Amino acid sequence: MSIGNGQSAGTPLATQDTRSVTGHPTTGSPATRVLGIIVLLCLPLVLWLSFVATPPDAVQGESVRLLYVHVPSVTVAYVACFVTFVASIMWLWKRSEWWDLVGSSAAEIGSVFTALTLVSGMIWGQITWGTAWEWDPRLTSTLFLFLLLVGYQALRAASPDRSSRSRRSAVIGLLLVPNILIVNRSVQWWRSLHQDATLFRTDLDFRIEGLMLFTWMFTTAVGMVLLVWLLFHRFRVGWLANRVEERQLSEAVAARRAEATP
Amino acid sequence: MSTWAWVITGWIITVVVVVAYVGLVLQRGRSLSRQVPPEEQRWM
Amino acid sequence: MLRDAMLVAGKDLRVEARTRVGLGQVAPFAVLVLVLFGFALDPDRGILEAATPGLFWITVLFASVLGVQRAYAVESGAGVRDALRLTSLSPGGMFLGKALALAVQLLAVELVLGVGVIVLYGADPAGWILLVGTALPATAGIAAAGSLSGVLAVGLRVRETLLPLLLLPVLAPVLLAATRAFEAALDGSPADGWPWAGLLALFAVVYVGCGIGLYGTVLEES
Amino acid sequence: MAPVIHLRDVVALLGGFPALTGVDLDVDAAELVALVGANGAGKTTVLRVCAGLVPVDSGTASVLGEDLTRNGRAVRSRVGLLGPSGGLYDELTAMDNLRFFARAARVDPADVDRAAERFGITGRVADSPVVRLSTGQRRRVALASLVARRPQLWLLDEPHGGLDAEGRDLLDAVVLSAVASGATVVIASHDLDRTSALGCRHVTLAGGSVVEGGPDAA
Repeated sequence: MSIGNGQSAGTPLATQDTRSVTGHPTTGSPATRVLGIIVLLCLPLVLWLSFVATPPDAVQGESVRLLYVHVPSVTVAYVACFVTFVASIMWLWKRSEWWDLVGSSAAEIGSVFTALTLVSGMIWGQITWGTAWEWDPRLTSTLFLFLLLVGYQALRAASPDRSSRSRRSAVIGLLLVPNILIVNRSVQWWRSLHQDATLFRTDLDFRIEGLMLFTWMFTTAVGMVLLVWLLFHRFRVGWLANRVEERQLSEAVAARRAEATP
Repeated sequence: MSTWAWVITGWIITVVVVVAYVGLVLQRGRSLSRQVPPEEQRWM
Repeated sequence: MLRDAMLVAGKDLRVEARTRVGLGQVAPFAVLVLVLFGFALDPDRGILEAATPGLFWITVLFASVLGVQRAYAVESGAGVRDALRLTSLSPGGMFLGKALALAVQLLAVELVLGVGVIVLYGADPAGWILLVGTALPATAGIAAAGSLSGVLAVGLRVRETLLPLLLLPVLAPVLLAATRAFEAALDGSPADGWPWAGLLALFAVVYVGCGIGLYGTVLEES
Repeated sequence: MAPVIHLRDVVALLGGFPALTGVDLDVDAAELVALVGANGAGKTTVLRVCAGLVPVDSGTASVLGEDLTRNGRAVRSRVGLLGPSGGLYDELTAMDNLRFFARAARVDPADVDRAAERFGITGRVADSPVVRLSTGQRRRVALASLVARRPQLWLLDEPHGGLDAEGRDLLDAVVLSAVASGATVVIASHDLDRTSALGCRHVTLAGGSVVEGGPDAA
């Protein structure tokens, strides 16, 4: 079976990591190790910025510190979903294993971060609005995005073979973005018809001061590095799973053949 | 619950889930790597 | 493609005419749901009246899940899918045909439900132009999204449980828009409702387009 | 002339099960071939691969000059497959089924009526829902549908099963006249006497590959 351009995830650095070959094989490579180390080194800095260096916000007080984890989660979730969307289109065009794996890897990561987005968003709402759930366009469309991502995974898990798995999931992957746009638009319209729309329009209306802005950008950047790192590893997990599946199938073919020819 | 408690809860949930997911992915990668010969792991 | 669509829709409707599963089971189920809502939301408290548009469309959504399942169960007989694939029907035409037949059946269910809410909930069908102008694009959108989700679940062992999970998140905006438009119609302020009908039309166009373009991908599988 | 069916080392996996484990098969135009072998040897899957219904996982396969791995759709509209179950809508009548599939395959309605008459699908049988017909009657409906389409390649899976003596003779006559008019026929069968009487070339399958009568032996 053709693996398309499957190697491009690691080719630039496909070299002599003898330790991995002889010792414990992993999905790590020099490239991912660099990314992983960057994330680990930045973590203390993220915590320091979020909890110590930045002042409490004038309007929101301490609750702004939750946004330093919420905003990166949102960004990672939506970027991952966008990757799935693009990969689904590319799969429908190229029909390569590579794009199928990119799409499914990003969808799984996306569903984890979408769930985290919802949780931190609800906690923030609890502090700010006094209720965990507001029918806010962003929150609501994120919830439906999450449900659709769950459906995506369920569809993949239920498909009997690789061909139907990639075909069917590419269709759902393609629907992710239109669905989110339509849900978002409709909820926005719906809420703007109510008089209380301004109530939660004000919530982000606070002064973004230099250090706070920097903290946001920094934590988001760390989140993106984490996303790339996760994508590499998850892609390789999927790629290995396909190889294992192929191996089992060719063993089954050989076994059946051996039975037939005396 | 106080604001601080909520903030800390949110952070802890996020960090724990991310760490757990990262661990899961790495673990899956390790167990699958053992079943595939190194020459097929092109990132090596 | 249109010829194929008419052929497939005609065949599906002929199956329905002979078996009457839609009229004999799906429509009664929908009425049953209306009655159960009536029990749950005491009709004397005025909640039912306020909630009528939402309950109507939720019931349509439930019925549409059953309708989609039925539409593909017809083809689950041994060898029928092979026989269909061996014809020269265009995938886009097959999709349109399936969606068309489903839309016709859903409209019939909506008609029954409409009578149901007038009789049971005492709804006053004022602003019927907007009601029809909402129901048509909403039904087209539900039928298109339903046919596409339905084919995604075809042949899987878990199709009955997977279908609602795939279909209902996609239909959420339809529920919202159709409910708001119906509210506007029943309140006697149709001007508020037409933008929602426009959104429903957009939804229908998007999903009819996706369906025509993507149906073949799932059907091919070789 | 290029063979109508040309399979080399074809592997087909059905939901993870290796149904075909490397099939080599050549069938020429206007040839009459019988696939024989035990249950589960892969006869049905070979027919379905040739019809473009089962994807080829490895190997090369071309049917009627089309590469199956690339253009299965082109093949599908040119072959006729008679499956063990007939592939009919249970709820529709025999005639409804015939008309629907004929129109879907762009066949002249007059041909359908003629084929229906030839296979005795008239009167009560024609207007009964398929679910109420016997196995043999259903087989006749499916055969009529196939004959009306006049495919270039006939793929028949246990075609004699369920038919009465008259039906079997009718089937044989139809097959022979199809071959005489240049069509190619592949039959999967356990009825060696009948396929020999028809004058089929026999190809034996076992364990998902050809063990006798393949291109090397010929």
